[in-house]
Parts: sequence; structure tokens; C-alpha cells
Amino acid sequence: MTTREEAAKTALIKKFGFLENLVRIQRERRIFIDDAGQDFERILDFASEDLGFSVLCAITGSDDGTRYEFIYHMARPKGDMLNIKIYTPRDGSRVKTITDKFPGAEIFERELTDLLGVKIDGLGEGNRYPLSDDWPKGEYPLRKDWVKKDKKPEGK
Amino acid sequence: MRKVVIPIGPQHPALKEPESFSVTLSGERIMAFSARLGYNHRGIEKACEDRSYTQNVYLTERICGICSHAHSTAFVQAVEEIAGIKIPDRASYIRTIISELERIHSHLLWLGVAGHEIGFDTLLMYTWRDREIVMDILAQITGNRVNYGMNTIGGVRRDIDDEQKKNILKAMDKLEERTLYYITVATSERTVIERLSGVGVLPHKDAVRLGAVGPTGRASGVDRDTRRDDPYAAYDRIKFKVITDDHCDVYGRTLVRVGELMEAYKIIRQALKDMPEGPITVKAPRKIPAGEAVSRYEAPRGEDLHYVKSNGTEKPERVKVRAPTLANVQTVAKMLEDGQLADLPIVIAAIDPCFSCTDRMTIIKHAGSRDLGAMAWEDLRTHGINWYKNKGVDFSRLNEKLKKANKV
Amino acid sequence: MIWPGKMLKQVLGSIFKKPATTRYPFFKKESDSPDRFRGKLLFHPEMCIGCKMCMRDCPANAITIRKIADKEFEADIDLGKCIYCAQCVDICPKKALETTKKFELASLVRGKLKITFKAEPK
Amino acid sequence: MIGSLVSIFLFPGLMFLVVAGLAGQFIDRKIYARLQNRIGPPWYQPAADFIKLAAKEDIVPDEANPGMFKAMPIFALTAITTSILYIPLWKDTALYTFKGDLVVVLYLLTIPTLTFFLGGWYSTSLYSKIGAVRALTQLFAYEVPLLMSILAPGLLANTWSLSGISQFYAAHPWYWLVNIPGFAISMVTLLGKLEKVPFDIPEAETEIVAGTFTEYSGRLMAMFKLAIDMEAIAAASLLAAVYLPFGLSFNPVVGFVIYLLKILFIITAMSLLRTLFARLRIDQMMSFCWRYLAPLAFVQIVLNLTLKGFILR
Repeated sequence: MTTREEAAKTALIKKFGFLENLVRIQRERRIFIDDAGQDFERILDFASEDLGFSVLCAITGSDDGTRYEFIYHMARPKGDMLNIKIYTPRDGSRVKTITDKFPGAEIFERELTDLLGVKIDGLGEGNRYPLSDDWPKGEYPLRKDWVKKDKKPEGK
Repeated sequence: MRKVVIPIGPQHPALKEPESFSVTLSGERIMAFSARLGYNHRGIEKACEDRSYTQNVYLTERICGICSHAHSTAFVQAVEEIAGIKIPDRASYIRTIISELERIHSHLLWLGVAGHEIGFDTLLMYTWRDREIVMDILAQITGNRVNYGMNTIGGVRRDIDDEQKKNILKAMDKLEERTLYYITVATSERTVIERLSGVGVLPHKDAVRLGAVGPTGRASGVDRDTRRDDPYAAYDRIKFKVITDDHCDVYGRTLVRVGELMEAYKIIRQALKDMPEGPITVKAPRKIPAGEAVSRYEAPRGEDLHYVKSNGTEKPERVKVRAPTLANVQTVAKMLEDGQLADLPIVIAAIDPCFSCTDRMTIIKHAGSRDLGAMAWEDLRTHGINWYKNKGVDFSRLNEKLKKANKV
Repeated sequence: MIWPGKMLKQVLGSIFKKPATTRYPFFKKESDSPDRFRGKLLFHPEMCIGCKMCMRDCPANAITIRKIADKEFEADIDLGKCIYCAQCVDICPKKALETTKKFELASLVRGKLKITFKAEPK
Repeated sequence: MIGSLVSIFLFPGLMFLVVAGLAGQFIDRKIYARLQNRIGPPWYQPAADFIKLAAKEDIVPDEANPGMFKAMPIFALTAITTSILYIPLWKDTALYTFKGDLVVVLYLLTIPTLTFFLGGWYSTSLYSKIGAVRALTQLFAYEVPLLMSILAPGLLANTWSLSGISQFYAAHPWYWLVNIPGFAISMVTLLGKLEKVPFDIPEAETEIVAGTFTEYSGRLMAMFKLAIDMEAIAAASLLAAVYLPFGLSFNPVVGFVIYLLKILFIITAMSLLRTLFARLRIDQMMSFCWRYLAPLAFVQIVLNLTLKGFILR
């Protein structure tokens, strides 16, 4: 572990006391915040503005069976990555958009809407991505309880 | 003047893959631009969840045909990180060499496509002829021209022997000479400069704001390169320059790409020289312990990011792929602001879009029965047969033949 | 002023060069199938021990090993599904599978893509 | 009567033009391929393409004006076939000639471009319309330098009849050397007329699919393609008659061979030119034609007038 990661960890804990046991340095250049909770937006602002994690690489959404997990992969231009996780319950899942700070996040958020069926507050109208326009309503492929319905017949 | 909206795609000669853009024109000038992505969605992320890790290496490799090594390496790296596998030195050098060979073939391909988009087919034919050199080398080392199948969890599958080493070095010399020639052409052929410079401008500020990656970002002065910033494989032991440029236009992107070609030759020579002897693979468990990892890789088109989460079984819990084009495609609208229709193909091509990487999932359900007055496939077929029948050409015997053959 | 036509010399030189393209189906280059080429699979029934590792690892579920008698196995390979990654060749503990250099496998009839390697009667 | 019909439909009219057009297309494609280090098509490829296209169904878009849509390819073919009758090919007189036929031939050769415009416009597809407008815009760019540079030799010969020009240069050998700058300008503008790289803007496939021809298919498309090939031959014949007026006094067979060599030279030069450049944008094409070609053509006219005024008095 080099000092850069330690410094970022210390700064995060200093600013947000409850992160004490939630910040994890997995390896060189990889920092995880395991649950940012309610303070997610403030942590995101702090990380991107004060700590220099200014590049949004991607947003991963996944379903672990009981709740949805969102990981915001933030990177410093010089290589360190901060992965901020937040969780929402499976029923009536809502997340606030971050497109006002990161305009490039739009496509990742649309992907979450399409594949996980998450409501993104503040995301404007637009083309859907990546599913087709005639994709049936209420089918969200990345949910764990989603099953493929009409499988292509084998061989023919 | 009246505005018209013209569709570019899903099928259009300028696009090599199906993707749909709609462009609002006033005369030749572009007033608005919007993209509809997703035509290449194949469900790979979902499919990864019910395949074993070994199978997934080959599945991720097929996310994209051009940067296949990029995706499989990124995936394998993440899995190795979770399992705590340290791959042998020789394997990481071989991964580096293949990844640079892939960059060479991808950039040469791009140069040809760029030539074609501006109507300079001679450049296309010449660069693709020279690209055959690197394709042959790749086929020699890995056994295939694309989808190399080189990676496996815990190392690489094939070694590079001395004769191949010699062949690679010979090919590098030849390609270096050719690349120098293309640099002269790109920087001193009047018609090429006219078509490239000042076109598709992406100012530094916007490149940072929209998160442009790879050569697209570097041509706008964004000094980011995963190979240097977050080294993987053997890149931490290799000296190379990160090429940046401040032209901010398509011309700049061309210069960055040809510059990277020159760097790639140096990297390969260096890697071949430094490559240690030893094994090329270590044994990997079939069951990967629970954990998660983010892996980054500098693909020819920019940073490729894989996130893998495991749950202690043979199959991953979640695989997330962020291909470089997804980060870059949002810059196109900015580049086309106030542009001309004639520049549209080259501007789209200049981010070197790879839409199959971007989309990853297809429709498993049959397309809905929207009747837009279009003909269904069967109707079209019947219509075609009848039309030829009226002309006196009858294919029904051919059908019988085919039926017979089908029964056999 | 930069004059156009920079490629003139190279272009004129091409007339005296051998064309880089070939008349493919009539003439084939040697580099089309190098030594490590992964083409159509070949199965040796006599070497198979029926561990079915190949079936387990095949990313495309293209191979099926069937037991027909004691220690006798047959393999069905669907060339339409096979992605020619040769993982089965690598994983096979007895080297019962190998790749060949055959790559022109297209067929108008889907049935022809399914091949069966029969065990020779002992 | 029969003689006229033979010359209109067989030689040197329609049949000859069709054969020469297909041969010209083959030579162009073969040379283009060889310059790009490719093998290129076999000799029967253009004919095979034509037959294949002609065997396909003609699809007329619902929205299109069927009359105009179908008539345009025929108009293009007719205009080109007519024009060849006024051009002296291997003798110093053409089949038909009258005073001022040079201008008529030039206008007949403009008609194909107009038919591309109208055909594209009446097919009502967006790509076709953009292509049609581009074709017309381009016409305004290249037509002026082309006209000026082709009229210049006529000014020197003091006649605007093609046969007259041939006779003048036959009588005054070596004077044609004066017109070489004009020949170069005409070659470049001819690329625009025939819509070839770097001036293939109206049918730039990566931008607007096939431009004016997007909606055309089957026989109509075959006719348009043939018209373009024939136009290449007719225009090359015109250039040969105006700028390369030598070797006309031999017997017909030798004269015909010399004529074919001239056409071959012009087609080869065009193939070479289209190998070398990237496609220009329409605005770049306009400024190139008006800024460089038109003044140069004007210089040629001034040169010829001066020569005529002082030396040939």
C-alpha cells in the first residue's frame, strides 16, 4: 500500500466519521467504500472535487437477491480508483441522477433503468439504452429473478 | 431554410455496425444530432452469470472482434485478482506483446477506415494490405487472426518461440517503415489535411467534462493512459511515451494513432528483449473465492473497464463491462456541433467506434409484430419467388433439392 | 503551398509489383493456416476415457461425449456452435481431441454441420 | 436513311458506345485496382454486373413520380448517344456537323447531370434529394471552367464547330500544344462531371448512401450506370477531338486505332487521378473550381486570343 491510498482513506474518514470501517483498500490503486448510505452525494462531491477522483468510469448496478447495489467507479487521472457503493431496497428503488455533475453518466443511468428497472430521479427524457423499443414492460434482465422466456429453439 | 432529419443507420454504408443516428440538417449544415444505441446488445453480461469462469474467458473475448484480447485480458485480470493468482512473468510479457500487436492491427484498420470515410480508398487498400503483416504474425503466435484465445485464468495458453520472435522483429521493421510513410501521407497530402483538420473539434474542456478516453481524449490533450497510470501485465517494466496532441480535431486523432503505432513497435521490441524464460501459466482453481475486483485495460480505443464479483462458486455473480466507445460516443454530439454532413462519417469514425463492445446484449424475444407496411421475411421471399417465376425463372426445383438435402 | 498527390510515386510503383490480393478459392496462401491454427476438431475415440471435461468447459456447448459401451465413447460436434477456441483440446487429459487446419466448413445444409466421430468396433 | 440508322444505333452510335463504355469501365477498374496493388476484376465483370442488374426487379418508390423516375435513365442514354454523332472520332469530320455543334455537344453532355438531379429529386428519398442538390451545386462549380477551357481551342481555330476545329489543327499541326493547360483543366473538371473521386460528392457512399441513385434499382439503375460509362467515353472523345487533334489523316483503320489510344490515355489518366485524392467537401470543391480552375481557364482563353490576334492574323 502506498501512501496515496492511505491519505485518501484518512481524508475520507476524517470528513465522514461513519466511514471508519467502511473504507477498504483492496490493493494498490483500488479503494472501496462499502456503503456510502445517505451521504452518498456529499461523499461523491468530496471525492471528485477535493480528493481528485474526477473521472467517472462507469456505474455498475447489480442485484444480490435482497437489495440492489450500485457502484460508482471514480478514478483519478493518475490511476487510483475509488469505488463508492450504495444500496437500495428492491421495492421502489430510486436513485438520484448525477448527470448534473457528470454529463457522461447519462448513458450508464439509462442502462440501469433498462436492465435493472431502477427509477433515476432527475434523468430527463431520452432514447432508451440498450434494449429495443419494443422490449416488454416490466422485464428487467439483470434482476436475479428474471428468467429468459422464449428461448431460441436449439439447432434450427 | 427548411430543416430535414435524415437517418444515419441502423444500416448505412458509413457505419460498419448497426447503430442509429439521426441528424437534423439545414442544407449541408448539421443542426442537431442524436444517437440511439443498443442495436448490438447480446446479453453478454447476463450470459456471463450462468457460465463458468473458463467459459467466460472465451465469451468476453467475443464481446468485440477487434479488441478481443482487451476484453479477455481485462476479465482474466479481475478474476486473477479475486483469486489471488500471480501469473508468471513470461505470461505477462506475452500478454503485453499480444495487446500491442492488437493495437497495431486496430490502429492500421482505423487508418484505412478513416481513408475510406473521406473517400480515399487508396489509403484504405494500402493500410489494409500492410495490416495483413501483423494479422499473419498474430495468426502464427495464437493460431487465429482475431479472437486469439490467448488468455486463460492464470496465464497465457501459447508460448512465443525463437522463430516467432524473429518473425515479429522482422515484421516490426517492415511496419515501422510503412507507418513512417503513412505519417508523411497524413501530414502532407493536401486533400487529406483539408478533410481532417478543423473537423470534429472537441476542446480540452469538453473532453474532460464528457469523460473522453483513449486516442479521442489524448488528441484533445487529456493526458491519460491506463498503461502508464494503472499498469497491468508488464507495462510497469516497459518504457514508453504516452502520445498526446492538442489539435483537438480529427487530424489530431490521426496523429495520436500513428504516434501510438510507432510506440507499439518500440514496446514490442523491448518486451521481446526483456521477456524472461519460464512457465507461461499457473494452475487456477475452478471455484473462485468470493470477492470483487475492478480491472482496467488500455484497449486500442481507450480505457476498458471490467468489474467482476464472485460468490465462491464456479460462476461469477456479476460481470460489468464498460467498453471505451461507451465513454466516447457521448462526445460525438459535441464534435458535430455546427459541422457539415460530409464530415459526419469521419467524425463518427474518428472515435473508432466499436458498437458491439458498447452494446453487449441482443433481444431474446422475437421482434414485436409492428406492422409498418413493411414486408415480413416470408412474404418477401414468396414475392421474390413469384417475381422470378413471372420472368420464367423457376427456383422450385432448387427448393426441392434443398429439401432433399435437408432430409439427409 | 502543399501540393496534393503525395502518393503518386507509391501508386505508380504498385503497377510493377505483384498484387497483394489473391484469387482466393483458386489459389490459397500458406499463411492462411499456420501451424497453431485452430480449425475443425478431430476426435480420437480410442483415446477418450469419458471424463467429459471438454463438455464441461466448452463455452458454446458444441461437444457431446456419449458412452456407447464399456470404455467406448462417441463424440458429437456441432460445427455451427463451435467457436474454435480449442479449450477442449487444452483440457483433455488424454489428448483425445486435436485441431486440424480445415477451415472451409460452410454448408448450405445445417445437418452437415453436425458431425459424429464413431468409435471403431473392437 | 439506313446509313443514318446504322450510324445512330450501331456504329459509332449506341452499340459502339455500349461496348466501349463497358470496356472503358473495365479498364478504369482494372487500372484503379492495379494502382492499389490489387488484382482487379476479370474482363467480363462490367457486362456481368450489367446483366445482373438488368435481371433484377425495378422498384419505384410509392412517393416518387413514376413517369419522371423511369424516364430519366432513358434521357441520359439518349443525350449521350446523340452527342457522339457530332464528335469527329478518327477523321477530321464528324458524321453530322453544323456551325456551333461544339456548344450543342457540351450541352448534350450536361443533360445526364440534369437527369441525375431530376431522377434523384423525383425519387423523393432524403438521401436522393441531398445527392440531387449536390449534383446540381457541383454542376455550377465545374461547368464554367470546363466550358471556358473547351471553347479556348475553338477560339484559336476561329470556329465553334468540332469538325472545323479538327480541320484547323490538321492544317496547322503542333498548334494543339498551346491548349495543353486547357486539357489539364478539362481532365480535372471531367472528374467532376463523371462524379469520380475527388469529386464524387453527389454519390458519396459513406455520407448519403448512393446519393441520387439511392432509390434506383434493376434495369433503371443498370441504364444509369451504363449512361455514366458511356458519358465517360463520349467526354473522352470530345476531349480527344478538341485537344488531341492529330493522326486524323490516315486511313480509317489506323485512324480508329489512334482514336482508341487517345481514349485509353484519357481513361488511364482519370483512373490515376482518382487514385490519388481524398474526396473533397462540396464547399471545398466550389472554391477549388472557382478560385483555381476558372482563372486558369480564363488565362488559356486570353492566351489563345492573343495568339490568334498577333500570330495568325
